[in-house]
Amino acid sequence: MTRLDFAPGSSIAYHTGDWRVQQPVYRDKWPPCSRACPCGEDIQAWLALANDHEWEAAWRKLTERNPLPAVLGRICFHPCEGACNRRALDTAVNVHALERELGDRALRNGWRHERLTARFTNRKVAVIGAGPAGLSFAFQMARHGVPVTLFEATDRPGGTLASGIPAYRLPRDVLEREIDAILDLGITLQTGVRIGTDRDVDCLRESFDAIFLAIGAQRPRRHPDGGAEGAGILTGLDFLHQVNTGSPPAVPSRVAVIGGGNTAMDAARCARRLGADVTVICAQGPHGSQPGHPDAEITALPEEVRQAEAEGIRIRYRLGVRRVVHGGGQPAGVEIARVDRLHDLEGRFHPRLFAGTEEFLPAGMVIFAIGQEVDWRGLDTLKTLSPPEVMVGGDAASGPRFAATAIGSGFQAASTLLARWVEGVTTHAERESREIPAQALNLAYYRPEPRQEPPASFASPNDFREIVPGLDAAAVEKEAVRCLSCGVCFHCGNCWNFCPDAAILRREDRFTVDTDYCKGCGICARECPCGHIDMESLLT
Amino acid sequence: MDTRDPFRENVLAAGHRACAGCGEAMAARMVTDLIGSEAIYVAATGCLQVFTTHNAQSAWQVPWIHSVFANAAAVAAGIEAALRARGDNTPVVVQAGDGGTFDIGLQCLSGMIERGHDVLFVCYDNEGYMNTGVQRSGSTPHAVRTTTSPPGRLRAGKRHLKKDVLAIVGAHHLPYAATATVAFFSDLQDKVKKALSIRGPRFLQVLAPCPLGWDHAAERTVEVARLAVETGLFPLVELEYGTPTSVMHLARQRPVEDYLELQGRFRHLFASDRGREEIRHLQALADTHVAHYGLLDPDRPGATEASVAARRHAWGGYARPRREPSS
Amino acid sequence: MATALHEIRFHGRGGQGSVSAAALLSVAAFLDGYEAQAFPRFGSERRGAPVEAYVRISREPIRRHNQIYEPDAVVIQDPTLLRSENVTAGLRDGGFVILNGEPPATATSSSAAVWLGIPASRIGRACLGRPLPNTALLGALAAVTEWVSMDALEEAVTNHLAHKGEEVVLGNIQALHQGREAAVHPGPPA
Amino acid sequence: MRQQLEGSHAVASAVARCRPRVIAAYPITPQTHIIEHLARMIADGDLDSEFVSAESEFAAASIVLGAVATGERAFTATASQGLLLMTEVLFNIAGLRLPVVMICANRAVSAPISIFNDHQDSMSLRDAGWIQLYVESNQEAADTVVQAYRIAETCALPVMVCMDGFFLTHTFEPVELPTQEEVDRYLPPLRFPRALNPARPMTLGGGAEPDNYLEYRASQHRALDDAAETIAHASTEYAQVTGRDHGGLFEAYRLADAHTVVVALGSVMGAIKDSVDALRHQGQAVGALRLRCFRPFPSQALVRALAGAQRIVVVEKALSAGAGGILACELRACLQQAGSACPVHGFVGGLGGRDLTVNTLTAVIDAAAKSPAPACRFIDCHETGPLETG
Repeated sequence: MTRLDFAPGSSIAYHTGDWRVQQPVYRDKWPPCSRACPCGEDIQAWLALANDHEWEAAWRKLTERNPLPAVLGRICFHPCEGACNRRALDTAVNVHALERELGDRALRNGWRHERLTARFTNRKVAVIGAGPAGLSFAFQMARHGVPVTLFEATDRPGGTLASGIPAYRLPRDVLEREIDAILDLGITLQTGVRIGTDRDVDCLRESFDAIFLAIGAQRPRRHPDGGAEGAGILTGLDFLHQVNTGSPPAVPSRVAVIGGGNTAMDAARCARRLGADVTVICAQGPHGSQPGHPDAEITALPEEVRQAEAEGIRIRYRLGVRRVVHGGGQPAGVEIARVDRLHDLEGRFHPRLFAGTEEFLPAGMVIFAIGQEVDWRGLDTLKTLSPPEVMVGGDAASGPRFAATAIGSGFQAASTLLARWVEGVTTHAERESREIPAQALNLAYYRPEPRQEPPASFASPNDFREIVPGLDAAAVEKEAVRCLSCGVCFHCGNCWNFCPDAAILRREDRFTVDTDYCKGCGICARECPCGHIDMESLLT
Repeated sequence: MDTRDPFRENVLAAGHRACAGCGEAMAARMVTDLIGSEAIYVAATGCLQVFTTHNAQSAWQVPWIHSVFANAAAVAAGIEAALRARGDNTPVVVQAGDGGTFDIGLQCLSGMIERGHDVLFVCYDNEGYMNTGVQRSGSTPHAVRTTTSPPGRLRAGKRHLKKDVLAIVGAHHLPYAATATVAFFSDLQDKVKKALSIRGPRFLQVLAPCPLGWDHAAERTVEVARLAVETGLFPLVELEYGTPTSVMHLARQRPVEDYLELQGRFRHLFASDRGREEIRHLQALADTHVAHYGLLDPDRPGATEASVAARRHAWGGYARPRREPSS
Repeated sequence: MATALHEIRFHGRGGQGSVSAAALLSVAAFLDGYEAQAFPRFGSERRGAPVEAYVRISREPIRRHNQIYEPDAVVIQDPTLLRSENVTAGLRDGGFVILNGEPPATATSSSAAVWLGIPASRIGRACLGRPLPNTALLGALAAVTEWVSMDALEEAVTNHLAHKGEEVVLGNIQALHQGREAAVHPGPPA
Repeated sequence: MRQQLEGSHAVASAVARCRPRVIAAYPITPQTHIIEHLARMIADGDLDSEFVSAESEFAAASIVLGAVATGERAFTATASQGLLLMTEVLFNIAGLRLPVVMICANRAVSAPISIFNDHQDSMSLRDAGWIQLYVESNQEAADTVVQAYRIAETCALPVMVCMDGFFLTHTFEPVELPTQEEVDRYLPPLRFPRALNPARPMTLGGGAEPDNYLEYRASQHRALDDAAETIAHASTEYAQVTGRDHGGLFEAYRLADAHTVVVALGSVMGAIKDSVDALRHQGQAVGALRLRCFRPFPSQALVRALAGAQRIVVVEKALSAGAGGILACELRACLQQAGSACPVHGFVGGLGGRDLTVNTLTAVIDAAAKSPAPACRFIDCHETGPLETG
């Protein structure tokens, strides 16, 4: 030590990490889209793969939770978008359009699901009902090597997806091909078998280690007016079933549809396509009319309502039906009146009408779409059994909900069973407990970009061709980029760029904190766009 | 040697003793890793020199020399002359603080530029003498509280204005002079790359917030620098031969309060009528910059977008492997 | 005590070439085989201000670097200096005064020195285009004292002024000779 | 080949033959002629070097600092205020152990401002950590500057060659310049292993702490002490190449049997030698010692050389105001340390260009033999100065 020259980089011997009272931790979060998704899709993850043009991997990631993306991408009510943090910057990511795109890509390219194991378990399961819940459950079990037999009462799988959703929203072949892909995992499907009537429940219990009951809510609710029966008076489900199975009823020139849900909208739009002049009577108010009281607004999706109106359907709000007015064995119309209140004193949906506000709405056909119930006939014994022997899922468990809810419920039931049967499967991922609200993001690092929408929907009231096109390739790429990747590192490198202390190191596939040198300034966490980095105090 | 990171040279290695959240350390790491290790670095006395060479330990992994406070530009001129004498094109880079640039080092800087030395002079501007405990410098903005411009019964912080050193440098009609800041990394990256592509004297003024002297939370260093730009108080511009050729356009101008309220050095301004008057003065100064450089005019020739958009898989800005030194 | 053989003091004004003349004289003496030393009376070089320069010529190495207080000759480049400067201060008895212009009558009659006046400015103007008296005065000094040879002066001028171009060298050599002529044959120059 | 050359021209030519690659300077009288000659050589293509016209002496020193730190030989020159303006950098160059060579054309220091010669400028920098060599003649100046590079580059220490302004810089004298071949034989190309080089990164000029600063300074002191031997050796080897020897650490003149010894620095020694000869002629046992190397201060060699003296007369051109002559002080200290009781007469003179004539010097030396030793007396000082009369 005789001269003022120091060896290069010799400061490395001094560990400034000792200065630290807090330290950054890289930690994945569970974004609000996934939190809102009834299927529990890891939306951020599959969008990230799509962003990287890893289309097939994105599809595989998506289908870990939802084996019907082409279907759900079309019909889901996408609560993910309502929760999307991007709304704090501009508008939500168009998740459903991208989900549909991945599903369609899989169909176009013939991608097949893969089993996670080559071995089969000794245990077998039976699934009653091949609707979305049953398919979802069967898919998860089959992927893990559990032999599955799927019993379906009708002559084809799909449940409400097949019988309740019109083709202009969900083309038949899309549904059939996605179901075929699920069945290809080796699932045995027995159609036309109604358990409880066609086959004995006890025999089923002997043959299978567990039974998943996913029979849906297939029994339409009836209007309290006993006269609402007879020729020219249908339930929405029946009407849609006839339309969707290729034998639509003849419709008169005027049709009244009673109800404000998606089934009502579907029925109205089908009737319109069959040539009728359609009026919808909805007990609730229109979208946006009752801020803070979503129960008091029409439950059909806003775009469904918009499209229906665009197709020439009249929607009349806050009105209820007193009775059907008959004439010559056919309905002549309905007597309607203004709604006083929607719910009874127990909080059940039971509109009360103002006396003296009655009017007559002429209609040659009246379609009631005012809700569905579970049909437990012949299955009562199973109802009394408990998991794991018997589990109930889908609308059968929750009452009528959404396809996505059903798929999520199938997944949850499968997870519960698999956690018992298959090593390494857990029902709970820690990441899913970590929220990432918009305030945890640094929005300065995102540029406002317009949401990509498909070209204007063409509302054709005359046929059943699909009316909403998918996004084109360029729009898909632009839209995928809009994902903020809430809570999940996307390797922008801000932490690495900004660290004043060379305490963030880049590795081949990630960044790491070198605690020997980190002084705990917190810049990495603050400048992380997506809130992936947490600062943890070391003071106890 | 600091060889921990295979993707970054870490010209300025770990183990240096800057304060947590130091904007100058951040700026220097950015600039030097963009320039790389194939260069000779000259330091003026100042925080950067002190915290990087301490107790016989150096954080520099490049040939680096510090002489005295005022002479960095002249030492660099001598190095460049020696390199030129033997036909060696190794880049020469000066790193100085605002004291070593605006004040005590201005004469040597002027001489270096006037003689046309092929040197890149980088000023890390933290707007004060922070190394000696936060005294005002020629770079300290108007109305700032420092230990030598304390607010009191008669005064509201620094009485004078921030020296426009870019204009002074630009008056030498040098090939390239620019302002940048740690907050706008890609802009800084572009400017360093551009500076490296030009021969002759070049000048880069990099705004580098000082959590100690500016009295802001350590984690807000980047945010404060970003706001300095977005309020118009620190325009990001490029001069070529003294003429502005590009400015970073602002989508909208933030009010100066957004910037001031994050920093203790301006806190006294919010506590009195006199202070609020000075806030209006600072707003007027910002507005003058905006008008002078046309910061709100997207159609101004040479307008560049003020974006810090984070790109997926960008992996930061330095994917340059470190070169092993010989023996 | 080693003393110099000859000590010469030049008086002039800034810009008249006194320092150059002293340097040329020292170079010429050196070329003639002497040890020689020349230096100005140190000061800033302001045009028009009185200046002095000194030359020592010796057969022994010259060690001292003092100014010259008792010269054997003085060379006066500008007659106006006679009004303000004591240009003959310390001049040894029998010493030489080489003057640009006409010596004052009082000086020549009362002095123990040998006075010689030549129209050096006029020679300078004729030979160099400018009224520079210095080389003409050197020619006169060489002629009167015979301390240095004309050949050596010519060579000194040639080497010392080479960087100013051939024209300047030739003009100064011409001036040297005309100065010498003026000393040997007083009267108007040819 | 001897030539009649101005001193500035002679040293500039010698510097050029050392092949410096970078020359940086700022004009100041009486140094200016040196760099003017170098600039002209470069302009004429006679010297391949980068000439940097610095904006101040402070910058000039910094520029040569940078050049040498890059591993290239460099040169600068200055005087007086310029040297003082360099002060900070000169300490720094020494601390960095850079082999820089400069010429100080010695000149008085303001105020009052004076362009004329004394040694106050370089003597004020005696603590800067530079080797200081004072020369008597232009011949010695030209020879010493070549030795300076050899010494600097051997010891990794900077060398300041001090030559009297005007008395040497502006004086035409016969000088035999070392030939290029001789210089090349004597002075190998610069090899500076700590040079700034991306292939071997090194940090120069970092900070020190209380637990190691002292060691840096102590090692610097030892290096200067040890340099004395290199300086002597450099002089001997130079003599072997060129046949000219100006003494290593000092030059003795008629010293062997001298009772009275005059000690001085620089060009005034010429007149002192004439005075010594005059006094010897009168039968007095007088000699002289010209200290060539003032830093490092060669205490042991001086004690040995002055062992036979009965009195010492120091004539110096610098002053530590409030303490007296600097050289006299240091000489007294080193003699006392060696147990010598020899009285040291301290004379300060020649400040601001005042001519120290042979007669004056002879009188001073003569008087010293007959009176007790003054600590500090001014030579030829009028009783009332301008301030007293005002």
